[in-house]
Amino acid sequence: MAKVPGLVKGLGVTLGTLFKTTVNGSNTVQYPHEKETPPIRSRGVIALHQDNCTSCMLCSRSCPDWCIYIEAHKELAPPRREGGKPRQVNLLDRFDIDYALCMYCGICVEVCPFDALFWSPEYEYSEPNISDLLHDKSKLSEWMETVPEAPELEAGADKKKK
Amino acid sequence: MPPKSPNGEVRQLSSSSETTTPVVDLEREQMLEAIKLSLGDVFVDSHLKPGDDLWIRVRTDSWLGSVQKLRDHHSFDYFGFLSAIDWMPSPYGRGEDDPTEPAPVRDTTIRSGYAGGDTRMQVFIRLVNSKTHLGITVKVDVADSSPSVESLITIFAGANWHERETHEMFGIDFVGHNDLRNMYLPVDFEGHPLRKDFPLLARMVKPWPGIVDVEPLPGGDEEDSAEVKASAQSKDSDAS
Amino acid sequence: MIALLAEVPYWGQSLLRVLGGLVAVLLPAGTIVYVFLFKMMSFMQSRLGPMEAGPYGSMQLFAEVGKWLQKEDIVPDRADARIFKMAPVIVLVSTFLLVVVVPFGPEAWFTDFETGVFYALAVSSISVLGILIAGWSSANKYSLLGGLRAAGQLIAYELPMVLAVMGVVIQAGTMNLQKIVVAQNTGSMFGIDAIGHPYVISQFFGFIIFMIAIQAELTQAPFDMPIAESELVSGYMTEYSGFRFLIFFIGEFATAGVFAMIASVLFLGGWGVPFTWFGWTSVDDVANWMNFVGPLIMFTKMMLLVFIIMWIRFSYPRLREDQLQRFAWKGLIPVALINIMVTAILKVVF
Amino acid sequence: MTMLGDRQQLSYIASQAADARLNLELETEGMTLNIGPQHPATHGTLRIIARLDGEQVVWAEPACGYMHRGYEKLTEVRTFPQVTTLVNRIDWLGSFANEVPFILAAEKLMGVEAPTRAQYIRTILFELSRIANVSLFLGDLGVQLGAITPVFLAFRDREYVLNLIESATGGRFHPNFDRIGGLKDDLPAGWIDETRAVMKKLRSFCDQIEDLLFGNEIFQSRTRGIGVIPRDVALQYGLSGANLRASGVDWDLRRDQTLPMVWDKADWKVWTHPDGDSFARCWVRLQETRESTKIVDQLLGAIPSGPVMAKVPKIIKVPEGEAWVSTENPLGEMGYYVVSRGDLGPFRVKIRSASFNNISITPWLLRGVYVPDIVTILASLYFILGDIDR
Repeated sequence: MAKVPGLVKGLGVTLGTLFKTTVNGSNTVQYPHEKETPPIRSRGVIALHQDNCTSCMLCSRSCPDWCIYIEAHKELAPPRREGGKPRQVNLLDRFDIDYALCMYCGICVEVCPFDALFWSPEYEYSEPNISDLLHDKSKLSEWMETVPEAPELEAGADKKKK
Repeated sequence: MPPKSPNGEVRQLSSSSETTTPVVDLEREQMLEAIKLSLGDVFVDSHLKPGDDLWIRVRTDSWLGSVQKLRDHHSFDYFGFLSAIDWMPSPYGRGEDDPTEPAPVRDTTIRSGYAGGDTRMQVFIRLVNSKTHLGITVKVDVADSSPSVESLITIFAGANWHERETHEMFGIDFVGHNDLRNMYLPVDFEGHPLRKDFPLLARMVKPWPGIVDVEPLPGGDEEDSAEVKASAQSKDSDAS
Repeated sequence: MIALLAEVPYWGQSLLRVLGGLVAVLLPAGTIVYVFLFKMMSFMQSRLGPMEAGPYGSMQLFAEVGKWLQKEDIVPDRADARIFKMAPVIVLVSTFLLVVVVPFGPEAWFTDFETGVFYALAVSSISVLGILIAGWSSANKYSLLGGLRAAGQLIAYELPMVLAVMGVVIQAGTMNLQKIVVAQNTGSMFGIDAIGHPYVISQFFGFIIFMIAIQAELTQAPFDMPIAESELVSGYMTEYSGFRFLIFFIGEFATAGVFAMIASVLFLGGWGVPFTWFGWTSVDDVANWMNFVGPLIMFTKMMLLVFIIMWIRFSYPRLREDQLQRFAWKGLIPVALINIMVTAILKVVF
Repeated sequence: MTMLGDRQQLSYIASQAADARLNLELETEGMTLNIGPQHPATHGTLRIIARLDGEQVVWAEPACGYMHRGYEKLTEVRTFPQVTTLVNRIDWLGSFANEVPFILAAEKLMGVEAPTRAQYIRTILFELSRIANVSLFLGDLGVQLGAITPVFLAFRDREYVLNLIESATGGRFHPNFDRIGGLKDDLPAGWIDETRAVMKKLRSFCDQIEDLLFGNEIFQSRTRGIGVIPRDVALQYGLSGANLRASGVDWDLRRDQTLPMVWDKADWKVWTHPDGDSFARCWVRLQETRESTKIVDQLLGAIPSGPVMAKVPKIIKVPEGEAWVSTENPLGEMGYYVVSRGDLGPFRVKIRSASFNNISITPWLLRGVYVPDIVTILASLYFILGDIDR
């Protein structure tokens, strides 16, 4: 068979793609009209489960970017059992994440010993003003609803891990 | 077909690194002997990690000559990189100090790494033999007062940019390199950023958020915060 | 058509002609941009192209025009302002001058030149001036390089184009574009006159050369070095913004359309269908409705040719300037000359 | 930055100006052309200052530093886990591959080795990031040479790979999935089958690109014989990756080096090309992408079961020592010289990035070529700006 000149082959590729797109549709997702669902593990935004946070500062201290700001104070809470001593608890005054600084590395989520931080695949929170990207604890708690269950693991995985 | 590993052995090798890597590394030892022989008194010190790597240190006044010998007689013909180290620990730490308190005093005694060193800064170069693929790290001391060393551009043209970068970042002069323009920084930039006594401003302009601690209950005791920390740590060990 | 126009006063005729010219230039340009640049290119690249403005983005072009008109008309500080502003207009004017000789029907033309081919080839090189002016007056090194490349390229490809047309002229025995159309549609090949005698068959090499030369004249890939966005940013257009860029843009695609029309006139039989289909013997017999159907036939042929031009544009990388010149002078021109010789000999023999 | 930088650059150009008066007969003066930092051909902000005689380059030099982020300094104030988040931003197209040598260096200092399953997954993700990176190169190559279609095809198919990386690691561009001692997590269910399907798509993408670009006579005439790097020059400048192999040096760190990775478990080939020109470099990359898909396919079937994390303390302190680990990254040899002082963070990290060496050859290579060839040569050397400036 004679060799097809490269010039002709190239034309064939573009024409082929033209037909394929016409018949099968394109790969484009028309974003505001249709949306892709990001994978479960997708690191979209960090959500805060306020009740679990003991303001231990671990996340803030392990953040490479210094973008987590926590303020808390101690308060006396009613005792767990009748007649017990009133407990001292840390009450969270401020839990801000500056998403303008955040590198989305996930170290804070990993170091959290009390499961207070989670990744959510939510991604629609852009702001026209960079200073609006500093989100406080109420906003972070709202994202808790979007946190999905962790995915099933591939066969052969060590089931010990959560 | 790759062999299936028996239930994915967990190897905690902090003590067993000797079991996987041979204690004797004949190839590298022979190489080291040959280098010692040909460099003669230019050779100062060496460090050999069997099965891993070889470090040697040469005299500053014959830096160019010894690298040339390594290239010509020991066929280290591939130029990996050239850079420098400032062995003085940084007086600023990781910039996590509380600005309201007096700065902590840090130990800034100079300790050199493998193959020793007599000066604060060292230039080092990575060469590889393109046939055997064995590499070598060659170090050289640079004097503290006027850090300067011979340029390698005549034997490794690729050293050009690396020396420019090192000059810019450490202030080390490369004799014989007539084009030590800055690569990255503006011309009138003062200081040499990779020297340890150059503060990283990004970590100075803003206090570390981790300094903030939980405000104690008025009149309360400190036990509780200690309790939190303890529980955090116990959770740590669980997780790992 | 002429009979119709005869009753209109001269100024009215002129006005109608101007309007007709605008339609003949802008309508194909707009269609080409939407169909080929927006949609065909996107589909060839597995995407959809503009989808928001109008159904399937069909109003996108108007949105773009609106955007460009709003933009500031920037003239660089060091630019030679007056001729900098003039340059895009010169480019567009050459397109309008070009469309003047194209016949759209038996009586639907703007003007009927005996030396139409000669005129068309002469006028088409006016745009070189505009591009050179644009490149020079922008006071930008990229523009200068782009302008010089364009000048060299357009001149180099003018020649094979002229030579390719020469074969058609020899075969038709006339330089009048209308007569060339008629000659193709009344002619016969090897005694079969069912499809007339489109010169694309007998002048196949001429056609190929002509199409390559058009590709280069239009500075479409693989001959887009004057624009060469990855080397020269945008070549001679780098400094233009707002509506002056728009004029260049219209000029580019309008010229593509007009050149394709000329190519279809010269090689594909223009507005005509083979006259034997309807039993016409000469241009005088042609039914009057051809004045309205003719432009559509012409349009179809034009779109076909533009499709080929654009298809190549979207598929090929670009040549280097010196390779382009070598290709023109060492490849195309000798082939074109041989083509002329062969045509002339055959013409004399038969 | 620019004004001061300019003055320095211009004084240097002035010193070269004597050289630039090449055309002695015509006594024409050269022209200095600034390509970049904002220029379509320099993906990123590389700036090339070229002294031209007509369209011929008399002297040219890249001026980098427009994206210098000072990573070597930044690593000194970060802990080991924090450094991973930095280093995957060096070559942002193949970010997972950037993490691996750093983590390996740290593991070497600690004497820890990742479990076999983690090694397999690491290698697979490493190759996936190579595919993501190089497939964009293949598309971008077309744009640099004036063909507009390949880049869209590349973006289309690279998206599949990025989706895979995202669904496994959570990050499309910056996975941060490697941990000292293993990986952050295991693969999600169904990932292996998905990957197989994508690898098939990528192979057909390679075929498409080959038909569209590599077979194209225009492409060949633009790249063959342009920017020839002989073998010894390539070694001298420390070129690496496909640039080195295109000069006929049969050297691939994946094969020629013992690392706790599992490339040796797959059957693949190191491609070399004797010519050393732009075409050779591009061609070697194309072949490597195909090899990578093969490696991934083979390793997918062989992933052993088990944990993905070795036992390491939660708070990582790396013992004192020095370690050099380099791997065959998409752009070439990427290595980290890590010096630790037994602290939470590294004492010094020298990042040996491939593009820095690869681009440092350009002043030598660009002499005497034409302006369009600058673009061809830069495209074929293939750099990522973050990898030059770091």
